[in-house]
Amino acid sequence: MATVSDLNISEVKLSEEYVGKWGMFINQDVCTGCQACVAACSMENNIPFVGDEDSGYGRTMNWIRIERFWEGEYPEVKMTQNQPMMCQQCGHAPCEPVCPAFATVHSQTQQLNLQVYNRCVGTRYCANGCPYQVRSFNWRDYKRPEPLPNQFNPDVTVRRRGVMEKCTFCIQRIHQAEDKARSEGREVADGEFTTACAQVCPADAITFGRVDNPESLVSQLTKEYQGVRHLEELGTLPNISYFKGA
Amino acid sequence: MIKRLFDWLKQPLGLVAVGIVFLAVFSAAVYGIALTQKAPDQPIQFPHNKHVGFGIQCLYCHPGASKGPNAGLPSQAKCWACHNQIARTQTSELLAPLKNAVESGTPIQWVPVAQVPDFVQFNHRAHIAAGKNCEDCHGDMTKVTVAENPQVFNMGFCLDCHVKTAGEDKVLLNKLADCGTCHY
Amino acid sequence: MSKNFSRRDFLKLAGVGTTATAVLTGCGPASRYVKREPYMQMPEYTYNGQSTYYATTCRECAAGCGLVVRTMQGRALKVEGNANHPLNLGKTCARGQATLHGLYNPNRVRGPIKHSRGERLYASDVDPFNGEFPDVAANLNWDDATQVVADALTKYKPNEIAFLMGTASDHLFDFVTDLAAATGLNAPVRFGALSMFEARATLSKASENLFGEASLPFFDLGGAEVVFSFGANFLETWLSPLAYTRGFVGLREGKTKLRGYLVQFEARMSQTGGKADEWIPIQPGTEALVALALGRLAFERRGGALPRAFADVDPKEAAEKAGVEFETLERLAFMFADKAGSLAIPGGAALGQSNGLEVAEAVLALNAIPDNFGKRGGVSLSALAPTQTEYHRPASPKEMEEFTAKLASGEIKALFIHGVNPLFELPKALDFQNALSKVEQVISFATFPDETAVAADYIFPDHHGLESWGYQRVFTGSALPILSGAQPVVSPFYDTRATVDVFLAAAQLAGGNFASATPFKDEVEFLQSKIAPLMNETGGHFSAVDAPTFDASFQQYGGWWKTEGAFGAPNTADVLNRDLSGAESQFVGEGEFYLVPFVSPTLAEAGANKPWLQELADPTTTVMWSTWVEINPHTAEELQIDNEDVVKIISEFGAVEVAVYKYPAIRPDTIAIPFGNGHSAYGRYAEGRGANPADLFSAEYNQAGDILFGGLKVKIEKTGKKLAIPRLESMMGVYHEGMGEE
Amino acid sequence: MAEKNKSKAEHAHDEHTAEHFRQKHLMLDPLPRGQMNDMVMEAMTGKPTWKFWLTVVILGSIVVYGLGYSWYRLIAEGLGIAGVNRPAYWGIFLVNTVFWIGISHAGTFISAILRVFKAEFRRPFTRIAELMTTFGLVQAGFSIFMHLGRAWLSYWLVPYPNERMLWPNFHSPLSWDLLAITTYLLSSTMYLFLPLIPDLAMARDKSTGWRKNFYRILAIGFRGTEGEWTHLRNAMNIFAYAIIPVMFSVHTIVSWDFAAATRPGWNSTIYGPYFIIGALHSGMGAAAVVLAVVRGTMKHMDYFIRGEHFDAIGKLMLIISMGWAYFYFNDYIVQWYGGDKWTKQLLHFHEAGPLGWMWLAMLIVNIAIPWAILWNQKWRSNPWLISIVGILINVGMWFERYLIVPVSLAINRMPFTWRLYIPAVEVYLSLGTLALFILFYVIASKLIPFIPVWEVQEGQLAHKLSKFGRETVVTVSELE
Repeated sequence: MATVSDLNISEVKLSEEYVGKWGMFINQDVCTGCQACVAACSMENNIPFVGDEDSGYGRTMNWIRIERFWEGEYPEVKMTQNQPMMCQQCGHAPCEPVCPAFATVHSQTQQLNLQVYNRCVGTRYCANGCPYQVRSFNWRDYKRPEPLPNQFNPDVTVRRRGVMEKCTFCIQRIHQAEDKARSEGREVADGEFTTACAQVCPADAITFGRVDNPESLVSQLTKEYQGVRHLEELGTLPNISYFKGA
Repeated sequence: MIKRLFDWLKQPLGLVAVGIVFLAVFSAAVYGIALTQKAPDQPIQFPHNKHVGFGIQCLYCHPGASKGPNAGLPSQAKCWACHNQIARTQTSELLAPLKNAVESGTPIQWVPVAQVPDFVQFNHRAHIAAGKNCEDCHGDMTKVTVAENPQVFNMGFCLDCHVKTAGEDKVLLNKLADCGTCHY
Repeated sequence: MSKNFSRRDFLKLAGVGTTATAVLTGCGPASRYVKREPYMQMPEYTYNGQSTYYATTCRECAAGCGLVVRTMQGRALKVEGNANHPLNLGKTCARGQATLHGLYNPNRVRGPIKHSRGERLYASDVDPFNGEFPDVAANLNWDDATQVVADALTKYKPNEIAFLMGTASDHLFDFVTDLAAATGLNAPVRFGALSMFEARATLSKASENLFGEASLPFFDLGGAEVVFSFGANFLETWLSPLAYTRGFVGLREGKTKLRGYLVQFEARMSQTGGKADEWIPIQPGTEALVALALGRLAFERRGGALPRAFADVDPKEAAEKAGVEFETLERLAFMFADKAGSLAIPGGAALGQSNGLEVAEAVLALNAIPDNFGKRGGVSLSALAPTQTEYHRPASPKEMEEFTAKLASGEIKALFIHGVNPLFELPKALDFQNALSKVEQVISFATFPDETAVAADYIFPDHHGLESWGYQRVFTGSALPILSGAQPVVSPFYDTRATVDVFLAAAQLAGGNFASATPFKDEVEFLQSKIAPLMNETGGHFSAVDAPTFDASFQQYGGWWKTEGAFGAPNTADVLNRDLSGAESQFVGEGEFYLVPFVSPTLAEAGANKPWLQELADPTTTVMWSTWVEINPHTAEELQIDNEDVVKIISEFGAVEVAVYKYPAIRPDTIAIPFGNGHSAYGRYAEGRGANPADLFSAEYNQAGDILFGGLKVKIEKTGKKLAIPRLESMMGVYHEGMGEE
Repeated sequence: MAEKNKSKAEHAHDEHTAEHFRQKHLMLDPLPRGQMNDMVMEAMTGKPTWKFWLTVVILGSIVVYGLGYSWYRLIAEGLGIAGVNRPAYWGIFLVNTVFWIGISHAGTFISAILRVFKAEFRRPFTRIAELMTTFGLVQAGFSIFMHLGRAWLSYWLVPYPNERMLWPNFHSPLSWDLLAITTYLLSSTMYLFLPLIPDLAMARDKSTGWRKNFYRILAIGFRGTEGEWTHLRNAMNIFAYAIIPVMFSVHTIVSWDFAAATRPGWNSTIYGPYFIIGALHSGMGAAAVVLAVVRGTMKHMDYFIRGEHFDAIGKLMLIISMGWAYFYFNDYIVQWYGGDKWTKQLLHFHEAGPLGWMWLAMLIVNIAIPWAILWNQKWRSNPWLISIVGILINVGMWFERYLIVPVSLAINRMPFTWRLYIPAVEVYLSLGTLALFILFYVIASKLIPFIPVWEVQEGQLAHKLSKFGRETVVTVSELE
């Protein structure tokens, strides 16, 4: 009989040998910062809007944000490349070991950092551990007046107050695609499905796919552009590569 | 003040009052618990046992189970396809709601009993494909009249079966007992 | 029972007990069980719990992108781009994504309403996030509503009836045009704030002057190597943002050649400017001059006789006037001359100056240097949509002024308004409010309770875009002629009715000419009659043997387009063989600051009522939920104003109060305000939020009839007030504010 | 005999010296047993004055509003009514948790470590310090539950067998926090109770009415036989030794909450001992304050608590302050020298950011003021002066935790998200815990003998003045 210890939910892989499963390549050179990914993500994943006061106070719930900085001063001022920032689905995630309730666990099957909403007690420790600052917390029960709830995605849990959440790489789409492929007796093909942000991106700046398959588009692009990973020096083994642009 | 209250409570009448209050709270609790365990009222006293007894397959009325996440409720048209050929349908009092619903074109408001919480993403198809039979979870419908749920679908129930299915296969276990298999 | 302990107390206690039990045992039966309704008749194509996808067209702006909407059990869940649609190839912008927040917006007009002008349609002064908003209930039925329309059609003479509609050239426009042609009604007028800020009139006039054909020029960024954009914010809202974004990606990622180079000439760095390799903040008003100087320098570099167009300009003087180093200008000109695939794009605030037409002509003329006209990577004319014989542009602000004057004079007795909110979108200087009050009967077909609906006598709400049938012409962005099809993806949520259906029914009631001009059973039949001719056209991406199949395929694919097409090649015989004026712009107003109004990339003209659009961070400033004024930090220091200080911006015509955002990438003599917020109605998320920069515009126009939105000089006055503007970015991390001295 | 040969003047001098010692040292100033017992009983059972009731009412209302109503709102509406945001996910609640755990360390330090090292001056105030441990830990527990987003599910952090294969994550410092705090609370309560038994028995014998019943139950039949004393002494000895590692572990684990996270400013290997010394710093300060207040407000306490005790505490405070400064600068300099980009930003932010005053104030009240005042024996023997220093040190230590938690959280590796934290409803909840802490003391002063009489008496038996040559010295005989 299997026991908890067989589950490997906190198994740690430290070395360079780590290969993820799902990953992304983000081309910052073509990202126009248009926010379509933010909107698409919110619509797909039932993310609430928080209103002017809370959003101004740093409580926006978006799972993906687009960062930009300034370099230099007028007239030599330059806007840095837009940088979409979401959960990097680290292979060795700092958020995972710190959760006392196992609400933030590593999926060995999908190689994703899961956030199990119904197990979360809201210590917010994971968010402090995350060096990418991509976790958002349900500070309140944000209201979505009728009939807005009609557009809730039934495949995604609607979170209530006191629960941490973050980008899931649209795990509902992964499951759907895998289920469909399995029912047809085949493997999921590269590009058969993608995440909401990658699907909507007008510049195709985001590419999603299998990073453990060297033939996949995302692997090819990562290789071609020599994608770099954010804060790699922390040993987080992130699964998103960026091309910072010229 | 408090002393007077205690004194009053110590006399026989007071004790009776305390007893009544205790009983009331206790029975209310029991009643509340019982309420949650009771099968809900259905618009039609639908006898599953009869339909299964006629040899109708589960998937005939709930075809979604083999195709996707939801088993689904049969459309009224499907009920009517058989029932309008049965003479009793026109006369039976028990079937009057069906007849009315079909004739007036109002949907019947069923109350599903086999439910999982919102934060569980359940997919019928995968379970059917894995060779599970309906009765493995929903019980023997030949013995059920008005729909009721034979077991509480809690995580222990699901996980028990998942772990058993995985057996010694560690890879399968990690897949079947992965939090992200059901919760996202 | 003793009298000390009454029966009522007992019941109370018991009640508390039950409640406590219900809470403790995880809620009572009421919350435990839900009701579920099965289909009456299960559609063949669906199973419970499986999604159905419908193709339709996005109505959030006039570009006409194709959508595929995921629906489940009658609810629309998610909008995606239609991957087959040649305009957007499966992509959408943020506004397209948020269209569901329009469909399920908590403040929609729920049925036909008659009300006194100005009467509110929902409770106001309520906290938009927690308050209760009782909407005004529909107080008419559709029979009465139809009668009202029929009465209006018969009561007034045909030339006393006018139609005002949105920018999009869609089936309703065709219907009304046909109706007007048959019955002598005034032809419908189309207008939208976006077309105003895009200066479409100027663009098409410039095209007419240079190429002899009034059309929207299309700029093929994807094939270019060097792109000079004079204020065109094509990555944000300009004309067809998705198509231009795709072009930008092509420019950046051209696989066979080097990464393309983008230079943006504008006073305020737009998001496009931010993505550009070089941002040249030239003096507002000198765009034409700079373009001509560049042209001359580039021509001289190439050698050969200097054409008439560039002959008169002195590049050194131009550089000085524009505030640019001559060396920079020369370097850029040489780059433009040396590269094969150079492209120059006019746009933005530069076109809304008194010399806007000259700017457009001068910049377009630059393209004669690489002679890219009609070629890949060059300037072409937008392909005409199917069923269209010539480009029909929306009304220019100048024409709107004439239209407004007609209303104000009482010449028009009945006005039908659909798909546009002139009280918000038209600059206040045109005084549409007053004009509207002179019209005897105003009927709005608004889906949302916008300002114009509030000021109307009747509101006969049309369906939301996702609930309605239709088609829309794609006017630019793709080489293929596209007629984008729309169909309802969900059944109407409220008691709304398609405006075409209302007119069809009213026309029957009105009888006479009206009835005979509209021989259609309903909107769908009208649509079918309109698209029927396409069936016989060759080159469509699908073919059908009979009309029903064709109609079904039209809906299924989300429209009809040709598999092959080409942009129109402009007639460029004498582009350079003419005098081009490099005159600087005359600015209206006495103030010391140039005003650059720009359309908010996330909100645009009609996004303010969609909460997730409000909460999207503006790409350049990351501000959410409000309006701000961008001021150069040095200027702000000189004026002793700081972030979030409310200042009063005063123009010749009006004034607005907005909070300050110290924006590092704007000329010190320029300020910028986004257009998008500042509604006085339009639902809980829009109302009372921010300010509208169009309130500052004067009713003065450039030669093409576009209002001088980029040609104003304004004053800044401190008010002493503070207003927090929510922003996503960190002031500490991005601007080092409050981090102490290094 | 030498005694006889003493001159009168010499004798008078000896008397004078003895008197001087008696005044100064409680241990050399014995009173009859019965009288001393009566003094303690009177201090406890005396009829409460209106001032007492007023204090109770004021504190009670703060508790009801702060801990009752505000906490209810926090649970009902969510953490949105608090000031936490991204990236300052942790706010004052965690500051308070660390603060109260810190306070609780003084009790154990005084009663266990000083007991083990046989520091005699501890005797009259071990009880008061022990109470601080228990009461402080209760506040810490409250604070940590307030901080949870879904406090009603906090039982999930407890390991209990279930059919779902669900366990708390033992990798997480927070899981260990919970275990450590629970262990510490239980053992410190036990350790509070054991030395209390003889005093409870004394109180039982000296009281009537409900008090008699109350103490009878609590005294669990202690009669003072030799066997009982032996067992009690053994038990106390075991606990005294056993609780010291528990004490060290608790704050070390609390420090891991921070040290284990990959954040600039948090990820420091020295946090364990640094937190412990910080805890002692604030704890000793708090002990001085409580002692001064008890001495000033309760009857007969000026007999039991004297300048010598403040003097001793003052010395400890001075040493601990030096230790704290050592650890602080050790941590600081290594972080600064490390030169990590983000850590440097953070250190700069601490100093020059909007809360730079807090950083400066922390250094002044934690280091400068104790060093300036506590070196002087006369000054540190003054109860009021030392309690002011104690309050200041506590404010400083609270600032220190505030700088570590929300202020350090404001700066991270994603500058796009940096944001300040502005406390909101947490202020009320914090005041609620503070009021509850004081209220516990106020109520306990009427229920529990604050002075361990038997320990004092035992000490007095063991002390005597002896003369070696011309020098009069205090000698302590080994009792146990």
